Amino acid sequence: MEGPTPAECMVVAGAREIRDEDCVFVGMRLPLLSFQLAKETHAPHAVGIFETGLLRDRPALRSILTMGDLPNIAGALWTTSMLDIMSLLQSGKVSLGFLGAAQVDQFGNVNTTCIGSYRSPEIRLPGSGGAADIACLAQRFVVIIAHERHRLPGRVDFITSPGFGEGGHWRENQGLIRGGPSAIITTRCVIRFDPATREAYLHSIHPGSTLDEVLENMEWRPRIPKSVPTTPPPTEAELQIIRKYDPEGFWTR
Amino acid sequence: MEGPTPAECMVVAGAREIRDEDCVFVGMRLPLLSFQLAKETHAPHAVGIFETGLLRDRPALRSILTMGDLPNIAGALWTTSMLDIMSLLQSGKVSLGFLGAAQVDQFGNVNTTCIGSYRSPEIRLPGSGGAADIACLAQRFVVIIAHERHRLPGRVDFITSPGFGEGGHWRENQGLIRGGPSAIITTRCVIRFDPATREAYLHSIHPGSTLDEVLENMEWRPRIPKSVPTTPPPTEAELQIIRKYDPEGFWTR
Amino acid sequence: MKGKVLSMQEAISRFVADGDTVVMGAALEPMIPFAAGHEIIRQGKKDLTLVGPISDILFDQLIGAGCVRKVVGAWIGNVSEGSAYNFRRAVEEGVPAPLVLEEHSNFSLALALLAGQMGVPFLPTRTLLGSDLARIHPSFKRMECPYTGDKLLLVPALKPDVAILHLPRADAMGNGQIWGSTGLTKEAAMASKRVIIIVEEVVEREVISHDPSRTIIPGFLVDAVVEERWGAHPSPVPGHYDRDHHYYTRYHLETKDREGFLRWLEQWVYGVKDRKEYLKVLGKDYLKGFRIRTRYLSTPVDYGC
Amino acid sequence: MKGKVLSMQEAISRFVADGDTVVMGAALEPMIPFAAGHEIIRQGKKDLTLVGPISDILFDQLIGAGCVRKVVGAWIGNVSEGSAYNFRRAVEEGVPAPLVLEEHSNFSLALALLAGQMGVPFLPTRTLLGSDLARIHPSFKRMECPYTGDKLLLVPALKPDVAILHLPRADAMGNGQIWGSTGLTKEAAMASKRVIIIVEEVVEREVISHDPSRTIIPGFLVDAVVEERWGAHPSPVPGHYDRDHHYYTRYHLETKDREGFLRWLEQWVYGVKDRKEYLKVLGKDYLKGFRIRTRYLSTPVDYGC
Repeated sequence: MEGPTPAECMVVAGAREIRDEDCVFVGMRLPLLSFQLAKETHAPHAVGIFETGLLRDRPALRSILTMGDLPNIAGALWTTSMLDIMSLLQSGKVSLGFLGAAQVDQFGNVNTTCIGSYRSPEIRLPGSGGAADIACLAQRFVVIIAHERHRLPGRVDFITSPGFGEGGHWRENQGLIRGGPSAIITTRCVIRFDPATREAYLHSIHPGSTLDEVLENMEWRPRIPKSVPTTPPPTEAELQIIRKYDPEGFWTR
Repeated sequence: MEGPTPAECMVVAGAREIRDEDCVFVGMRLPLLSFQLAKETHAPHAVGIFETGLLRDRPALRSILTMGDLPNIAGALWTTSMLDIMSLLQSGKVSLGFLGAAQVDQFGNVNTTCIGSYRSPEIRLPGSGGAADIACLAQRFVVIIAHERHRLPGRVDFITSPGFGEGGHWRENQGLIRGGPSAIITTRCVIRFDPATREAYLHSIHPGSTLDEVLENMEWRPRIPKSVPTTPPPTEAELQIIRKYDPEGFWTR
Repeated sequence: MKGKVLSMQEAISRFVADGDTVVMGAALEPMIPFAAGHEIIRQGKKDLTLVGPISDILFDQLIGAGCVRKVVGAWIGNVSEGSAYNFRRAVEEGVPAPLVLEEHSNFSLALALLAGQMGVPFLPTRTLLGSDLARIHPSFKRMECPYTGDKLLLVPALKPDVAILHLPRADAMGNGQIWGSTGLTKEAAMASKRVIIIVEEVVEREVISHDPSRTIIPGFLVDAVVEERWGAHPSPVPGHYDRDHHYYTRYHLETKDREGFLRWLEQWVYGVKDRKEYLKVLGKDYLKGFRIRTRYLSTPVDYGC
Repeated sequence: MKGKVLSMQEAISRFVADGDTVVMGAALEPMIPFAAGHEIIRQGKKDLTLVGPISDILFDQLIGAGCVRKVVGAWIGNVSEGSAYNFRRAVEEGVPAPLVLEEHSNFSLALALLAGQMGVPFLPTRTLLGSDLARIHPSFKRMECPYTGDKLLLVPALKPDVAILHLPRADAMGNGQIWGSTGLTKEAAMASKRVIIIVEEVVEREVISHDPSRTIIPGFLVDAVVEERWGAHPSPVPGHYDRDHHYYTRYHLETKDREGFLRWLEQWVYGVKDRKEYLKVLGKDYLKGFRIRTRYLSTPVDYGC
């Protein structure tokens, strides 16, 4: 079997963030693969929810590009309104959400709104969708992002989805009663946050990347522990499962 | 055909309060008969809603004693949550509601909570249910009550469901942005309210009752216009419809 | 069956504790969990706070049996008959014990549970303005709307310890389904810390997944599923049986005094071990009269792809 | 048919006016009323305020066609492809006209419509605290909870002039039904002053009354029913057809510059008189590919008595 791609490393790292019995705000693309992988390995009792108003505990009947595709509805256990799903979030019943990002900064703040200023942006992005809600209200969230310098600025141009803000007790001061980023998973590494100071640190480097490559391709510098482990590489079994759900490599190649 | 009973007069008077295309918060007993009668005569497009979470535009498949009985669900056009029904009320989409009462006073305030003081009542009644919500939020409401002296006190012991309070601009001052009683229908008469002063006046006396009987059997005295008409008696056709829906006279005899 | 399926005795014993706040009868007149309520009485649970919009006579029975300290509700009585006498005795005479009341309208109670479901501390409303219910309620607050200047009432969130729902069906993992009017069923279940569902029928997972729009509470929020046929009698359950009006009438007549109620309790609750014995007292032929006579079937819809 | 059934041309002409606030795409990715949107473009409606959580590319088309003054939404793009170029051009370059934005998250928009449905001026929430979306929004307010001291955000009610919904079915009186996820469909419809529903199929009243739990909007609140098969293409409709991903990809590639979009508009909107002609351009064989292949039927339930 061919070795893992960076995207496959991300999928596996994402899956490992999911605990058994988690209620996961899944989303599309890589996190969907992470969820399916986790279900088939260590988290068989996890359930996935979607903001269109849907809960499932098994993969969609066929591959999907949006959460509203019919194969995602067939075989669901609960189809309902968005408000029911958002109520789960706001009442603390969602353990984990995944967020894609155009930019993420050293405190895990996520931008999906604009590059440049809000009033006259260089690039206007689609906006929040449900991302800000997940960032504010889930017990924890994980950011999935390509490890590129312009995507990892010291401070995002716009805080669409709040991470730890400016660090310290910023979240609590805003009135956010829980949550925050538990990991940033890039194509090169996993970054986590010190529970006390909210300071980011490099948690592991994916096989095939070096510390220099990690640091050269980002604008801010996470704390570097004395020894940084290698992200445990995907196992053969894990790769088989990923490739079963993404046979043409639409998302992972 | 036998002449109308007082309850049948009430049913007919109630039906005449319903306009075509009204959305009516129906309730049980006499108002349910009024609704069915109105539907078959002058208000074919009226719809009935029930706080269990239900809308129908035709009578229940068999006679019912509670709105949750299965014949009320079969053939409904919409079964949903109570919150959807109450949202219709609060957003002003319910034209009319009917209220039963243990007491109703000169400003149309309704008591279904207690006789005597709230903290140590002589008789504890079941309470509001949805009555207070209808009184506060429907475009108008109609009170249906037996014409007995203790049921028609000058002031109710407890305002469960507010009418015009103390008269004048009392409702507006409380923050009630619409509504109020449009009629009190008793076993002897119909009482209405002056739109400007909120003062009650005797609108009509049912066939078979006299002005003296009306006034002797109530503690307060509505304004008596120079000539008080007789409530138009039920027609043969109306009686036939009522007796079709209440063949054993469970409610109307 | 396996998953979360328990006997009624186990479910009540494990998930209802003395002093708990318990929401029941959230669908109003239909699907009232009478069998669960009777098991609560048999297990002698104490100091409960009962929550429900229109509880019909179940709350009256629990009050009379001495299980209840407080009721948070909008209407306590016998829907087809009027008054409920244990409730009256408790309030008027303190028999068998005084009762703390926190009175709502149906809508304000709905909002309290919706706030609980939504995870906000309160919701604003225009109802009850001018009602004495707003004056005497211990925790409603008034507010001027910062947008419109309108007067509003604030209803604080209710988060019961346990919701007990009766539903037509669920799978063994607790994915519970309903059809017909739902009252406050969803809000009650989602607002509560624990959820027990009583069903007429535990069905295969595939019955659920072939019609997920009927799911009112997802299994991951449910603690126990109890299969108890006729468990809502004398209240109706869509797809199964209609209301037994006569039972409510007899209850009304037989419980006018305390002794009558104690006899009733002996006959229908203490005198039977469980729902099966209760049904034997009623008799199969009697129950048949409430079965569905005129079918009114939905047409299948396609969730396919 | 009769009742409230109109042609698309009549329904849009009678119930959508220049300057209206119009909510569309309330179900998010499925059941987007593309046919209605294209008729709005053909009729040259102006100065619209569009409301929708995730509009996929319908809002982009209306923006590019010059119908839109303002968008109240949470995500404006092409769900499977990323950016939507008319939206970008409008915001980045003012082409074809500047666009006023009132940005929400999905949840805050849901609350705005729910407040509209419920008839309250605002609803409180814990979302968006700390987000720059709360900072720039023109009408969110902050509040300290009078019960808990918690910081809360207040979201004011939205009451659109018109809701346009695509649904699988309705009867001629406008009793509209849905299955599968509903997004904000109900809240959008109930919050709006007028409601137009586009359906795959106008069914007999009995289909509705045999499954009233699928009704998402009762007919007495509906102004017009339009039967328009494939009216949501390229978005999916449960029970009818799946998403045409390829159409979104082509749209993405063909509308990167303004001229490309104008060509697209000519081909798919101005160049066809109505949905029937649009479908002819696609071709029957092409459409067949999106029909349901694997059926997944619900089991009938009994609403009988």
